[in-house]
Amino acid sequence: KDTVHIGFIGPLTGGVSSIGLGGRNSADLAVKLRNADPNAKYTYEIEALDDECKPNVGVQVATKLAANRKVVGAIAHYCSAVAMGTVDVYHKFGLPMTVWGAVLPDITYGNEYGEITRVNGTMINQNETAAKFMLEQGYKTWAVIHDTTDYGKGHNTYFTKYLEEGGGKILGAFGVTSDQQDFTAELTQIKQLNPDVVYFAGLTPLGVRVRQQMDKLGIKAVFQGVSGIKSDAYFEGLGGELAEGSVTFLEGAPAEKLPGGAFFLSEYEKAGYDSAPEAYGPFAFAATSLLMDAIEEVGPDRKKIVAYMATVKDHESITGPITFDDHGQNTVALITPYVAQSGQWVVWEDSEYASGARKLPGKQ
Amino acid sequence: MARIEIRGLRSAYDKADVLHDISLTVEEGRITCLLGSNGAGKSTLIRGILGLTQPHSGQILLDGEDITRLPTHKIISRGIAAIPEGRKMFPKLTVTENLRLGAYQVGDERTIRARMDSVFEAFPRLAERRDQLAGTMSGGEQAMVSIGRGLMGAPKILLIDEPSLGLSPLYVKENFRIIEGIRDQGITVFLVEQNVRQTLAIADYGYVLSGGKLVGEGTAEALQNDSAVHAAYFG
Amino acid sequence: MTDIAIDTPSRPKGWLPGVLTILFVAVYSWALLIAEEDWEVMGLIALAAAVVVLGLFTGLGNKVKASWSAHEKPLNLGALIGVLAVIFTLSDQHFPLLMLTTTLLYFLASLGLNIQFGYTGMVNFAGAAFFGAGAYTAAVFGNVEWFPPLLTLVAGGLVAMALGLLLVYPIVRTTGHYAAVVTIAFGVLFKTFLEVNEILGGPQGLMVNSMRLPGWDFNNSPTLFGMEASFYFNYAVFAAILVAVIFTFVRRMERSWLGLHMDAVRLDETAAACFGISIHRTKILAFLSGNLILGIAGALYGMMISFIAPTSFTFSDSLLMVSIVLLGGMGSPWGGAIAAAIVVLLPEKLQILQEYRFLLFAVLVMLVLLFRPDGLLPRQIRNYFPGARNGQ
Amino acid sequence: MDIGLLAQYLANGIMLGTMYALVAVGFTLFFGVLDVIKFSHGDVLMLGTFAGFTVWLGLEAAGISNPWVQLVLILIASMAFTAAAGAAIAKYLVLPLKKAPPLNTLLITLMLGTAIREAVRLFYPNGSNPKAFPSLLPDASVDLGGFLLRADSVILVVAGLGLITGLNLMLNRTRLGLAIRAVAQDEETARTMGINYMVVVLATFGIGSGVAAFAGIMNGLYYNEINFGMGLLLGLIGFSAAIVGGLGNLYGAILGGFIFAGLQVVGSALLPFASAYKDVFAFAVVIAIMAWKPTGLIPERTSDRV
Amino acid sequence: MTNSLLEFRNLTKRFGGVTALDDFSMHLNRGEILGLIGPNGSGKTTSFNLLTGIYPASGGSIFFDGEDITNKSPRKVYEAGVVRTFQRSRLCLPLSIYDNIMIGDTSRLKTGICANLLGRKAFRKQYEETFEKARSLVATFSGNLADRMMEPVGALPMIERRRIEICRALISEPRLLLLDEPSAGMTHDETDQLMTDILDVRARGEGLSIIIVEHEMGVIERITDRCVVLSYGRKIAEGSYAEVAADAEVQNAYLGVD
Ligand SMILES: Nc1ncnc2c1ncn2[C@@H]1O[C@H](COP(=O)(O)OP(=O)(O)OP(=O)(O)O)[C@@H](O)[C@H]1O
Ligand SMILES: Nc1ncnc2c1ncn2[C@@H]1O[C@H](COP(=O)(O)OP(=O)(O)OP(=O)(O)O)[C@@H](O)[C@H]1O
Ligand SMILES: [Mg+2]
Ligand SMILES: [Mg+2]
Repeated sequence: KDTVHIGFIGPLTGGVSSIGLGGRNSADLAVKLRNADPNAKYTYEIEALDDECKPNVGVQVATKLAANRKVVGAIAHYCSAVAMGTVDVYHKFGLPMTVWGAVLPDITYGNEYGEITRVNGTMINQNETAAKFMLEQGYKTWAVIHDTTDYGKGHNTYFTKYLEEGGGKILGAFGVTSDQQDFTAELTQIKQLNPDVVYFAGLTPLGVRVRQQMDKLGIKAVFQGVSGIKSDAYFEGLGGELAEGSVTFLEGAPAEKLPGGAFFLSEYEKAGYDSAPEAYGPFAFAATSLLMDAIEEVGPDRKKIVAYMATVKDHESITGPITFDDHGQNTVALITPYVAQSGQWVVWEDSEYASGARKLPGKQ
Repeated sequence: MARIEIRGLRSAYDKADVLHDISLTVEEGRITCLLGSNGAGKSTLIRGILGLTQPHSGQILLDGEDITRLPTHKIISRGIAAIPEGRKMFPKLTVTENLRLGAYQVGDERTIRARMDSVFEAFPRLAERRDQLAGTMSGGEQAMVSIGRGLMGAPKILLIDEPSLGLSPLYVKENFRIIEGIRDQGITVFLVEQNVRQTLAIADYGYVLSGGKLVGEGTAEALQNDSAVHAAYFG
Repeated sequence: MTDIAIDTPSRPKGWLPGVLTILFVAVYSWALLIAEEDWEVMGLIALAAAVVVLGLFTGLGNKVKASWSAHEKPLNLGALIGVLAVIFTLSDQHFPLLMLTTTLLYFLASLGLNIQFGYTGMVNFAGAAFFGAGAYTAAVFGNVEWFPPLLTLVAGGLVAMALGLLLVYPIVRTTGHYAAVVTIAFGVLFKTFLEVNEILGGPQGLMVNSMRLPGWDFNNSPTLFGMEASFYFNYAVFAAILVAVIFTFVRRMERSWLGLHMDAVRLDETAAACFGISIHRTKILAFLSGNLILGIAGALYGMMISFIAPTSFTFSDSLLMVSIVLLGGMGSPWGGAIAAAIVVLLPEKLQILQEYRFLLFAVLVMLVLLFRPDGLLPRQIRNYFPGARNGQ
Repeated sequence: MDIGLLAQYLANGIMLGTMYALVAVGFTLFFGVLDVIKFSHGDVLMLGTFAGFTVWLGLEAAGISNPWVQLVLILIASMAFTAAAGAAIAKYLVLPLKKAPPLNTLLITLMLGTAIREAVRLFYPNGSNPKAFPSLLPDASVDLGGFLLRADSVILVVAGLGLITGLNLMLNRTRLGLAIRAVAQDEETARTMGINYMVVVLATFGIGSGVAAFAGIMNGLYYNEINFGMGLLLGLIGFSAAIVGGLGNLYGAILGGFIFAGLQVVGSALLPFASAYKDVFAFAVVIAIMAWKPTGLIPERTSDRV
Repeated sequence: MTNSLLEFRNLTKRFGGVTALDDFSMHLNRGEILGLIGPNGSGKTTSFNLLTGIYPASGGSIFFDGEDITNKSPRKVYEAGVVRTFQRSRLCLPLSIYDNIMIGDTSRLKTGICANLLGRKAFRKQYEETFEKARSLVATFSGNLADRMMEPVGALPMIERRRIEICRALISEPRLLLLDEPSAGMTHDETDQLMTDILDVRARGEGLSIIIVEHEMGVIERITDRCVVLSYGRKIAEGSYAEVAADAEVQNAYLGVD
């Protein structure tokens, strides 16, 4: 068997490294499983690189991968600003790249590059569903805390848009830096505004702090997060009690509910990685598998893979079927609401909240 | 009786040899002086005794015990005190605090007070300025602080390196009187001075250092009459 | 004619050690840049360590130093040729060229910082901010049709300088740690401002147009001897020449009365003032010219990397730049070159260690500092015209 | 704005200010004794907090669950651990570089900070994720008209300020304090006075680092959340606070800490819909203060003379 | 044009509660060597500091060559032709001897940016000129240092540093030289030699005036034309050395009666 090289890029060091490591492990797992498969035509080797969640470093490592002729495809980026910076590089070098975590719409929609595809949804899809869902629950007023990175700001923009279209009201929005410790000043004001829901757009570490300090100030509103807090770390940081009743949304079907997903989780467990797959691990796994499927199909040739990607339709994956639109965006925009129940994220429909056994704050 | 005995001391900074094979003794209850031109290595010798510069070879004995490689604070605790060259102050501490540090190894507050009073008696200037930061004192005032601080430790042996540098003639005289007084209390003094005439007037015994080598020694009178010393220092 | 040259050996010191050093460094960097396999990288790092130890203990290092100071001009030129030679041999290798150019530009930035705190003693913890200011300027002006890109580079420098002007008042008044806080505050402020503010792309950043010289877009790949070279080749050559030019100027500044004034201000402001040196003029000159260089370096970097965002110019990036200066040895431009290579290339070459690479990098730098507390190449005493007879 | 809200802001500010001040104190001490910037301070703080957290896990596992016992043990363990770490840093990293340019100390401690941070992230079980720090203080609170005064905040503030005051007394009234200040100014002369130089330096670094651990635990108790990156920003702010307050004495650290906290609170209170600008605002004010008072608000008495 | 080059009029300086100079008036004639003596802490250094603009005066004024230079910046004072040495040596230790001396000559060095960065030919010319000048000045004071112009000052013994400091002050051919205890730490011979050298340099140029602060009475006696005695910031005597030395108050406060 020939050996085929593929690349993985994500934040392996720094503040969001847990997600990056989860993604890398998942991609690695996909490769391992494939190599163990006797039917596979090639042996795969993965080269994982660290973009530190910084665009300039991202461009560097993307160039490294793309310039390496041995590498035929890549699964890359969790941080949107980095992906925005690197798409040109992939295009220039003709390297097919599938995004596994970054959610900014412009990454696929801001260009016409055939090389760029994305398996996870964008923040547009996520927030559209989120706004609709929460309005359906009967909430009227929101206060927003978002971090000032592209992630938080982007989420805020789309959420506000859809919420206001749906008739919800935003009482106040607060931008915070992604390394901020203390939110009491913001939360004191929010307490004054007395919203039904606090919408938080940012990642787990920050979300844990905000949720924690809400409690300290006696704010009883529902805590609604974005995909960034859908992690086990959320519970580790908060303990089950405080986390209880937080809501969040994640693109894709719940892994544990799909046959492939359950398989993934158990295999991940078996492989003994020392960090969890986190929310986007399944996407990294799916993207890697997709890339390998493409290679199996058309051979290790960049151009052919790019062409193949344009035709992907209802491709089976552990996150549900993948169909790329003409921008390479996965259109099966399945968004799943989750609620924190007894120390874990539970799909809304399956939760006691949906059944009425438990109640979100502010509901009779 | 010899309090300090130095045997075959060699010292160097980086690569440059400064002291070559120095042997001398400082006798109990006397003023022993060390004369020598600039850069002869006098201060280096003092620093060697204090353990601030590690010698290459040789031995320093204090009351017959080897102290060559002891850390400085241990040497001080054996009853040595020093008035270092160049009025080394703690510039951001007040005069009182500087004096207190002279008695750092003394715990008793009353003793410290009493000693401080006697220092203030010797240098009324310092009493006037007890809360001034030492760093803002005039050059000569700083010299007074330095001397006073040396006295605070009530040592058995006092090493003094050019104490009258920058002092007015009046205080230079006063200073020598004080040193004599120290000796008369039974304290052993090892004195480095530039002011040869006045030094030899109060010293009991002296050594002459030149280019890192001992070139002469003798009683103060003998040195005073020594033509070589005379030629070199009296001009 | 006087009899100065008593203890100067009449026989000129040989140029050979210098030339050999250039050759070695060139070959070494070529090898390091293209090394990919783990064992290659590790071997090369070990080799470097061995050479350094050898150089220190056998006096080889001193020979090189002596040779260099005796023939500085030709050897400096030789070094430039060496760099260009490496660039040519790598002409179709995108990634090595990118890394090489990045190193060159960080080196350039360290030259700016060197003027500020190596010579004048004004710490600047906002290096990345001024570097970023240059890059953002390039992004803005690069999109203006009629604006000549070469001028964009200059504009980057000028804008960084102008931003420095904002700080001049507090900077000139404060010293030491106090001045450090002014720049730290500015660095944090700069990044946060870019992030919360949408005018310059907000947190998502901005595209930067490529560098263009009349008739030549740097994004095109040049053809060399019938082979298509990487488009980074353009940037590498341009950066090498830019570095050479600015290096010359920084050297000249050091070896002029201006440099002397800077040293005097750093070492003793009071004495300097008593001898008619204007403390303010000297400090302002140093701060602004340092920022000018930082800005120029940043502008070219932005154009090369073609996409910038606030997260690339954070406080920790500033610290990285400060590290280059300190690791190299304060006020020592060549030290900065070596340190830039270490700081830029080492983390990259350690990619094989993945998440452990920063840990290892930090430990390596600590070890280097413990063994070379003054930096890798401590600054030499000023010699206005090296090799000139008066100088010795 | 009603009184309750105002009081809430005030309480927040005081809490935050105390925390910053505790970090700043460490910086002031290190400047004081060796005139160095120890950039790893924030990360040492984080290390201390994680040590405390680990002890807590151990106590839980051992079945010791009285919160006061836990608290005391955690504090003792983490402060001792951090003090030892601080002394080790002084001995092996700071002192060897004493003769080098002072900024090189900054670089080596900076790198140490990175190393500590990365090591915790990589080697502490699940270290890259935030941890839930237990709340061990009584969670009673009084509602004073829309303003929640919490017992734990009061305890923390009092303890923190008490610690700083105690340190200041130590520094200005005791022999050790005198020795610390003497060592700072002239190592050699200090030794000539019979001061055990090494012991004093190590003690100072130990104390400063121990205080950092205290601040870290306080941070943990208050926010009930700790993470490997927590020291980074705290260190930066602590450093700035120490300088803005002035290195004259430890009260400068308190002043600086409170100014910083005040700026942040005021920033987000006055700029409600642009609260993202509060850091821009805070740091701009810092620059302005430095322009106005170039040696900090409580300057050292200068001893320079010509 | 009067004969007085420098004049202090009722100069006063207070540091908090300390009055370092108290209504101090004196003058210095052109070409004169004036000894400024007095007990420790009597305000001698302080008067230098006020004159050179390091501290602002609390009261009174200073006239130099008929011009009021009270509270002018150190730079202005230097440009007027006043230079000094410091009681505690203040050289830039890592810099070479030549560099240190050149710091004293800033008024004549071309410090324009273009001149320094672009006009290297002209710069070299100036460099070579000044090098020769500095070298010969150093040679006057210390023959063996003249061949070590490019060595760092930090490696030199104290006494050599003092000499370099005086060279730094003299290189700009000033009109008034302020010496603050130049002989401290030197032996008799060395002090004597230093004074001879200073007088030598003075004799070469025209009319250098000197104020010298010194506790070594031999020096004062030998070289000064006139002395002013300070005590507690006030002038207590003035006149030739023989006159002031005979003054009872001076003996009491300063010289000490045997
Ligand atoms: N820290 C040092 N590093 C290198 N050389 C030194 C150092 N200190 C002193 N020296 C050199 O050692 C020699 C002896 O110096 P030392 O200070 O002992 O002389 P000294 O006799 O005390 O002179 P002085 O009368 O000037 O005080 C001198 O040549 C001096 O330059
Ligand atoms: N910056 C300052 N702050 C406070 N007091 C000062 C300051 N500078 C000088 N003084 C005080 O003013 C007085 C005069 O000091 P000055 O240095 O002028 O004395 P001096 O005549 O030069 O004495 P010496 O011969 O000892 O050098 C001294 O008592 C000194 O303590
Ligand atoms: Mg000496
Ligand atoms: Mg004086």
